[in-house]
Amino acid sequence: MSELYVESPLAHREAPQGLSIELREITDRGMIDVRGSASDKKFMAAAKKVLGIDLPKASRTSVSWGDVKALWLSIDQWLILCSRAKAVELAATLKTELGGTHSLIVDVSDMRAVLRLEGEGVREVLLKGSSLDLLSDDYTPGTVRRMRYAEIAALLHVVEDTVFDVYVFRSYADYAWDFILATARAPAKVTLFGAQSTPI
Amino acid sequence: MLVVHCPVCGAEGDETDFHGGGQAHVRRPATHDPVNVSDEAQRDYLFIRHNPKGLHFERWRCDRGCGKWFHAARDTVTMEFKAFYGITELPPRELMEQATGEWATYFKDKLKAEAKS
Amino acid sequence: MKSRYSIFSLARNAMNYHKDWERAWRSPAPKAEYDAVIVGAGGHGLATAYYLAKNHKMANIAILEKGWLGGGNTGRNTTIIRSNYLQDASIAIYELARSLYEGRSQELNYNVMFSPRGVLMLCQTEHELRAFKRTAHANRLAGLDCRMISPAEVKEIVPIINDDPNCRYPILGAYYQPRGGTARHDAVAWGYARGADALGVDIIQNCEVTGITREGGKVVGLETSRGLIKTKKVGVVTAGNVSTLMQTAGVRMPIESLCLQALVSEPIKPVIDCVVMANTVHGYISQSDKGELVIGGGTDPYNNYSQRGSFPSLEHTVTALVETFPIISRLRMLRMWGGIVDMTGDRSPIISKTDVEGLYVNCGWGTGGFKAIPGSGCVFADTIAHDRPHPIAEPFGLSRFAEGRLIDESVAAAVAH
Amino acid sequence: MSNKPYRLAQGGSRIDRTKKVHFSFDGKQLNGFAGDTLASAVMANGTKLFGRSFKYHRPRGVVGLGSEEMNALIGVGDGSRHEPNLRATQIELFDGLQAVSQNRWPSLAFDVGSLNSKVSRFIPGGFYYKTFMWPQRFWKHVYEPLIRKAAGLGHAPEGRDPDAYENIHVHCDVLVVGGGVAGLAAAESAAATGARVILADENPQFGGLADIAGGSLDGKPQTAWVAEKVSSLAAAENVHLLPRTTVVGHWHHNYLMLFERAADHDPALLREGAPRHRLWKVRAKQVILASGAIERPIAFANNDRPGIMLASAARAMVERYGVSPGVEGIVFTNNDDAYQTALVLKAAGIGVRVVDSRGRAEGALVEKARAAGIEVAVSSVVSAVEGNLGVTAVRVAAYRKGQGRVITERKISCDFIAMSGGFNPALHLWCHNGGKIKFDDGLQSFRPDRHQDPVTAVGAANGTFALADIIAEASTAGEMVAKRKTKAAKVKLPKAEQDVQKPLEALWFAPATGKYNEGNKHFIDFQNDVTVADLELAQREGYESVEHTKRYTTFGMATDQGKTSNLNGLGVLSDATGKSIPEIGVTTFRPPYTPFSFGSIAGVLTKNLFLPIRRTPIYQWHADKGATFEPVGQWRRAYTYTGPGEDKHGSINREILAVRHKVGLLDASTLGKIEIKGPDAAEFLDRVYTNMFSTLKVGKCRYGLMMNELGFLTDDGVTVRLGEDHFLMHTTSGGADRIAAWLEEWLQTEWTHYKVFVTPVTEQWAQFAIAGPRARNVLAKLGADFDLSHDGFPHMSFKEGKLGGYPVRVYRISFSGEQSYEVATPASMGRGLWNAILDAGKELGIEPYGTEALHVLRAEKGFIVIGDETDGTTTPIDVGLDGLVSKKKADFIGKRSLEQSYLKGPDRKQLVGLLTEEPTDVLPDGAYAVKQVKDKPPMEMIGQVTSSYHSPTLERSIAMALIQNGRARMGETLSFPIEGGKVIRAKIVDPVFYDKEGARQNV
Repeated sequence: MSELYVESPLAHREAPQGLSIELREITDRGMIDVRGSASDKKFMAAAKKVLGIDLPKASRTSVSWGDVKALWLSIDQWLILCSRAKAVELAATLKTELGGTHSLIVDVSDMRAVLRLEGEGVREVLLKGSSLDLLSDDYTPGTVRRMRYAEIAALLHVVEDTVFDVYVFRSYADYAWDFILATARAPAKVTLFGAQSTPI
Repeated sequence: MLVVHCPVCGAEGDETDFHGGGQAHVRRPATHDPVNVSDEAQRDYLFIRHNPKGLHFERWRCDRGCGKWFHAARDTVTMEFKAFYGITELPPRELMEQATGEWATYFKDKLKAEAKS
Repeated sequence: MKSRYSIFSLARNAMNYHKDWERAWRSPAPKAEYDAVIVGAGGHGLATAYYLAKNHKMANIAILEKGWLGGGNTGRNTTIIRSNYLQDASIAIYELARSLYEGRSQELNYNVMFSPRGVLMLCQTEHELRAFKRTAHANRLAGLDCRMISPAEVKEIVPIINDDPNCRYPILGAYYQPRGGTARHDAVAWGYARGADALGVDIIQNCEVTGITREGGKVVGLETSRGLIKTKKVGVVTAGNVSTLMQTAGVRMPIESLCLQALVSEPIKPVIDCVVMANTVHGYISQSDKGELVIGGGTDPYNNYSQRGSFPSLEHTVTALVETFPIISRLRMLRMWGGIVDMTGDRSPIISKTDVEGLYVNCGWGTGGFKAIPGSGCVFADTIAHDRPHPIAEPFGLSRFAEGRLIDESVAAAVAH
Repeated sequence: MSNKPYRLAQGGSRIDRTKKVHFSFDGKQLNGFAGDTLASAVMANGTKLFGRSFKYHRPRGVVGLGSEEMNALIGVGDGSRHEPNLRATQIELFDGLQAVSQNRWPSLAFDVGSLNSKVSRFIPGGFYYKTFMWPQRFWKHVYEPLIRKAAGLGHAPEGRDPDAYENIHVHCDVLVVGGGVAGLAAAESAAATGARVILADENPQFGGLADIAGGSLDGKPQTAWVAEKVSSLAAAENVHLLPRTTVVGHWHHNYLMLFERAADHDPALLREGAPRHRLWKVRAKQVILASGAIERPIAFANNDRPGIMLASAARAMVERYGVSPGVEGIVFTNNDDAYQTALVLKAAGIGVRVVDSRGRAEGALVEKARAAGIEVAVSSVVSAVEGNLGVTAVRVAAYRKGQGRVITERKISCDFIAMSGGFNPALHLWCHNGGKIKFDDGLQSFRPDRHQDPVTAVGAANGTFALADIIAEASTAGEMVAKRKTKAAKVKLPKAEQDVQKPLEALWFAPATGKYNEGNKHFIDFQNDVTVADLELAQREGYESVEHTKRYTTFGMATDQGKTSNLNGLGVLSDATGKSIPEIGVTTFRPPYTPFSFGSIAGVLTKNLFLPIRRTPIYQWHADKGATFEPVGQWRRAYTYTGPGEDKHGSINREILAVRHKVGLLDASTLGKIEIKGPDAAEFLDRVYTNMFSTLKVGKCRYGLMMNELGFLTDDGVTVRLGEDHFLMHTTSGGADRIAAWLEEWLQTEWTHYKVFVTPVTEQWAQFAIAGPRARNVLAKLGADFDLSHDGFPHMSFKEGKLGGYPVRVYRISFSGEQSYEVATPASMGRGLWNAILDAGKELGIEPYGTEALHVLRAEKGFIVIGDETDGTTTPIDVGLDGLVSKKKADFIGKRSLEQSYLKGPDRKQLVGLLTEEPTDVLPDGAYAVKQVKDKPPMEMIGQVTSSYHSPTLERSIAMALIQNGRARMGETLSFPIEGGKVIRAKIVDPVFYDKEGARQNV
């Protein structure tokens, strides 16, 4: 059997030019959707046993342990991030270890496209599609937030102060990419609340 | 554009991040006694709605947050939200007392029951 | 009898600098008792009173209005008139209304500016095309003058439309009712008011009805901000405020009051000479005689009595229309406003008797009541006068909700594979 | 009027006389200076005529100094970049600007439409309601086209807008609206608390009227203080300044729309690709309204002639642009403020006299004017204006408020008038979301009262006009709202000095002498040509409510939204009726404050970004293959693959026959997929489906139907039991998101005790149907690590494993009636597996097929499609699926509604098959059958075609239909009158046309 052919959602897009920030697709990201109740001690303990970390209970936070991250999605839902290579095995282990609890584990590594936005002004670029208060103290590194972005649903992960990952469902990848191309154009750059040149 | 607050996950945001689900506390008769549901009871469940000018109780979903349903009390004239509370809960007592018209009738028994317990 | 309006009376009055025009309607004090009272002096209420007086010779009737006549949705809507509905019951009432609009100016001696400039309902998905083809078949067999037209014909009628076949929602055709159109909304209210007044109807403005008084199962009068008024027949025609008023008579309504918004652009020279409705993207547009583009869309998704809507729903409509009519991008929004619309569970109106003897209700017109005004007034007046549903009103009775006999016009919105 | 230039030798704080700017007005090449507005530059060239009015086409010039301008409406640019109806006072001059006047033909100076002015006596307010009624059809065909052609202002651009627009969302602690002295003071004190502050002003410069208001701050001109504040606010990290940005609307919960004209003033920015307009969607914790005040005109006969301006505007012309409004002027006022204009004119060497309606004029400014030698006539009004395209003289009459009109008058030659009737606080934003207002007798105007939202008005917007008071009020408010306190700390304020003004005396209307209302035009609403006589006529005719008056006469409904006309109209109505202005009432202020572009609302959401298109993992392959696409919800699905030398009909038939006789491949990735797991999962499915799922065996598939609570079909699909407590549900493509949300809703709000998790996984999988008699051979060729035999993997069962090395889930289900496997693989491997299947199937004759072939194949089998055979009012019983509506289950969604009398009543429409008498006749979709064919409509309809195709398999047409009592009518022939008078006759048959026993899928 020949090698399996694997294609990321935005494999056909060229590297963008003329933007005020950097934009690229992250392709090597495994994702596992975990459902279970945060108040179910047996479930939480079993999850910790596999992942090495407690699933975060606080809304919109994330934790990491080695190359594994756990993103809070809801009071009974998390998204586990790891490398693609590891995802299948990790999902299988989770299913086994959590088998005795009320839970649902699904490998969703192919369900979303991951767009990495990086640079000064990245928050302003995102504000052209999101009504969240991204300039507030709520959006420190590690913060996770589902949001409406342009005309679609997205998941926002603050990786560093000027580095954001935007997760969108795979079928919307081109739309999200095109939307960022349009709003991150250098001549449309906006800098909010910083020192400005004095208007006449 | 209203600002809505989710009592489940604490998210706050524009109404477009949420999904309005209509009147709260509508009872589905078939869940309780599937055999004896009159045509009128079914009509009331499906179509008759409290439609007050003023304090109203309704359902919302945290659509772009935790995905959970919750209840809200809102003034339909000023648009001010008076409270957000759980999907299986009754509104805060003072709001049940402030309710008027059909809502006052609806909450009368609940307040009595609460007073007893 | 009022003096007639005409080019001659206009010229005659011009000689005296228009100092001798008489009032369009009186401003009477309420009497203690009427044979029938209509609550709500919007288009539907005024038409009801007019037809009670004209067709049923009821002289001792009043119409009570809490504010100024025509001040509700009649004076806030986008004035589209059409009758190309799918269901038989809807076709009957809207076509009656449309045909009555045709002679309104002449009968009322008041120019309501009914302009049968044509209504196009765009087909922008295959599914919509199929749904309108079905409607076209039904309408043709019902005797309506309607037809499907091709994208090329659409472009000919509406040159400013985006005819790019590769755009997000390309124009696949349109369902066309050439004899649909628009009218001047205020003039419809004023024309009926002047007509009803001439027939002896007391139009009492600034008179709010605060309660419906019952004795046993019968209506006996109304509590108003100007005192008690006795009557045995009450027709409630109060649109968005119907639930609260009916509740005072112990009648619960299948109604929710939502905000519907509309807007106009700055006036420009004519660019569009018909009404275009784009249902897939939720927007419709026409151009007023003044030159303003008149634009409407969908309702906000929650109960609202504030007559002020939310920006996102208008934003969605404007965005859709910029894509459909690209030249409007550089035009400007002049004014936006909202109205309280009463929505029923099947989005069709209610014209009905109630369980209370002598109490009648006409409401639930939702987002599309203006087009029905003459027909609605006509059949509601008949229902009140004879205390039994007019055949055209019958399907719109309140009992349909318990029977499951819904009149659902949104069937085109069903999902497809 | 002479055409001599009116640029003064000196002065003009805004202009740079070293930078000449070339522009054109109505094709004429003119020069101005950098810093000019179009209004100042054109006037500097000696032209006062800017446009024609709406109804009477009267000549009009500049009246105001900013966004309140109602007369000088101009079109700018050409072709697709043309923009109509801009205010000349707001257009910043740039090199190459092309401006045109509007609403005139053939030229501005000679306008045929001005004939309307000659017959104006016959066309008073509301005249059209009284005529144009006969004959009936003339309205549409004669009168209306004429009216439409004459109405409207500028013309629309041509073609698609080449410029870019965008939106941005921002949250702030304090939004300050208006950057005059009040706004700057408020912003400064708010910012000092550390709050995030946005300060927006509609003008290019901050400072409002500080430059022409006189007075000093800390001994320096106001402008020095302004410059200092602007630069310190610009430097602050927590303040964002937005010049050229109008706050256009205020909505619930302090949501505001700010319209920024980002590049209109500079074509170079546009060329670089900057957005032309940007719409700011601001959520502010607090709003400070420092939007200033708007000067009122006065109604007098012919008060609309070019050359008649607001006093503040005339003053600004001189001080800002060094442009004289004329040679000899009259200042007509009822207040002290306009004396500043007289002083400025005098100082610039322009002739000026003051006409003051008050009996006594004795403020400090008045005294200064007298001392400067300016003639002041008190107890006087301008009663008439002479001149047509400009002013040549005025008549001044004696006047005493409350007394009769005095007829003595004198004539004074002049060429311009600066008028002032006092100032109205700009309340529009205050009122947009329900702020209450009260009438202030001192101002003779409304001012803010209370507001349900956190909005605070300061300065002139609050009716505060003295400089010291403005600064104190604004500064205090800024700190208080930022800290959300009720009391501010002591802030250090600059020392303000200013001439003290004496009160004004209301003057709405200076009637012409004689029979004032016989032919004289005292304009209230200039743009809409509404006069005092029109307002009086409306009252006389019973249009008494102010809203009726407004709508009947159209006063206040022009593009300036009544900024200069609204209160004057109320004043006139008050005089006419003897009611006070508050008793007359106010009309509602509606957003926007000033008109803003539709383009800015759409932002970048045009063309490919208007609404998303969803693409399957195979999308690009379909496109490369030349597929026609069909939109299904937001998805694009391949409809058919039309090859060279083929038409669509041909390719669809080819695809169908390939499935029937060989094997076909369909991209079914769009199908909804939802994982459902938990101890109560089976019971939950029993609630949401009409049929039973708790009895389904692990590893088996079952087709299910879903109703809504009304008893109508809403979705269908195959669900497989993956484990004892674990299911995978398939939904329709369009229903995936809706059904997932629907399941969550029931779990969270009704059956809250169920322990069930629901996770939508649609996009994780690429999914394909391999269908046809050779389907199994394709799988075998690919190589499967599971049993492919019919017994080992029978119809309606499920396997998980590897196919051609790819991890797969395989469902043996069929929507075509053929042997069929639906294969799902992770989406990123979809393209790989798709190619592998095509390779493996090549020698078996595999062909990709699209959605249309799929639909014909299923119709041949009599399978329903939700949305085709159902329309939202169709029950499972209607479509003949009674067998799938459980009799055993006590309760499931929609069950009770099926019992409502109409749903189980007689004469429901039932699903049947139809065979046309003529096999080549294909019934049109949606065609109706009638009870009896008649010569002409109406005809009674008994049901409609739901699906209709040419079946290449059966080599004839087939159709499905919903027909009243259809199942009892088997064998009956129905008539379908279609367009053009043709009647198609078709026999009612069983809807399963092909392989009734279902043998083909079961091998």
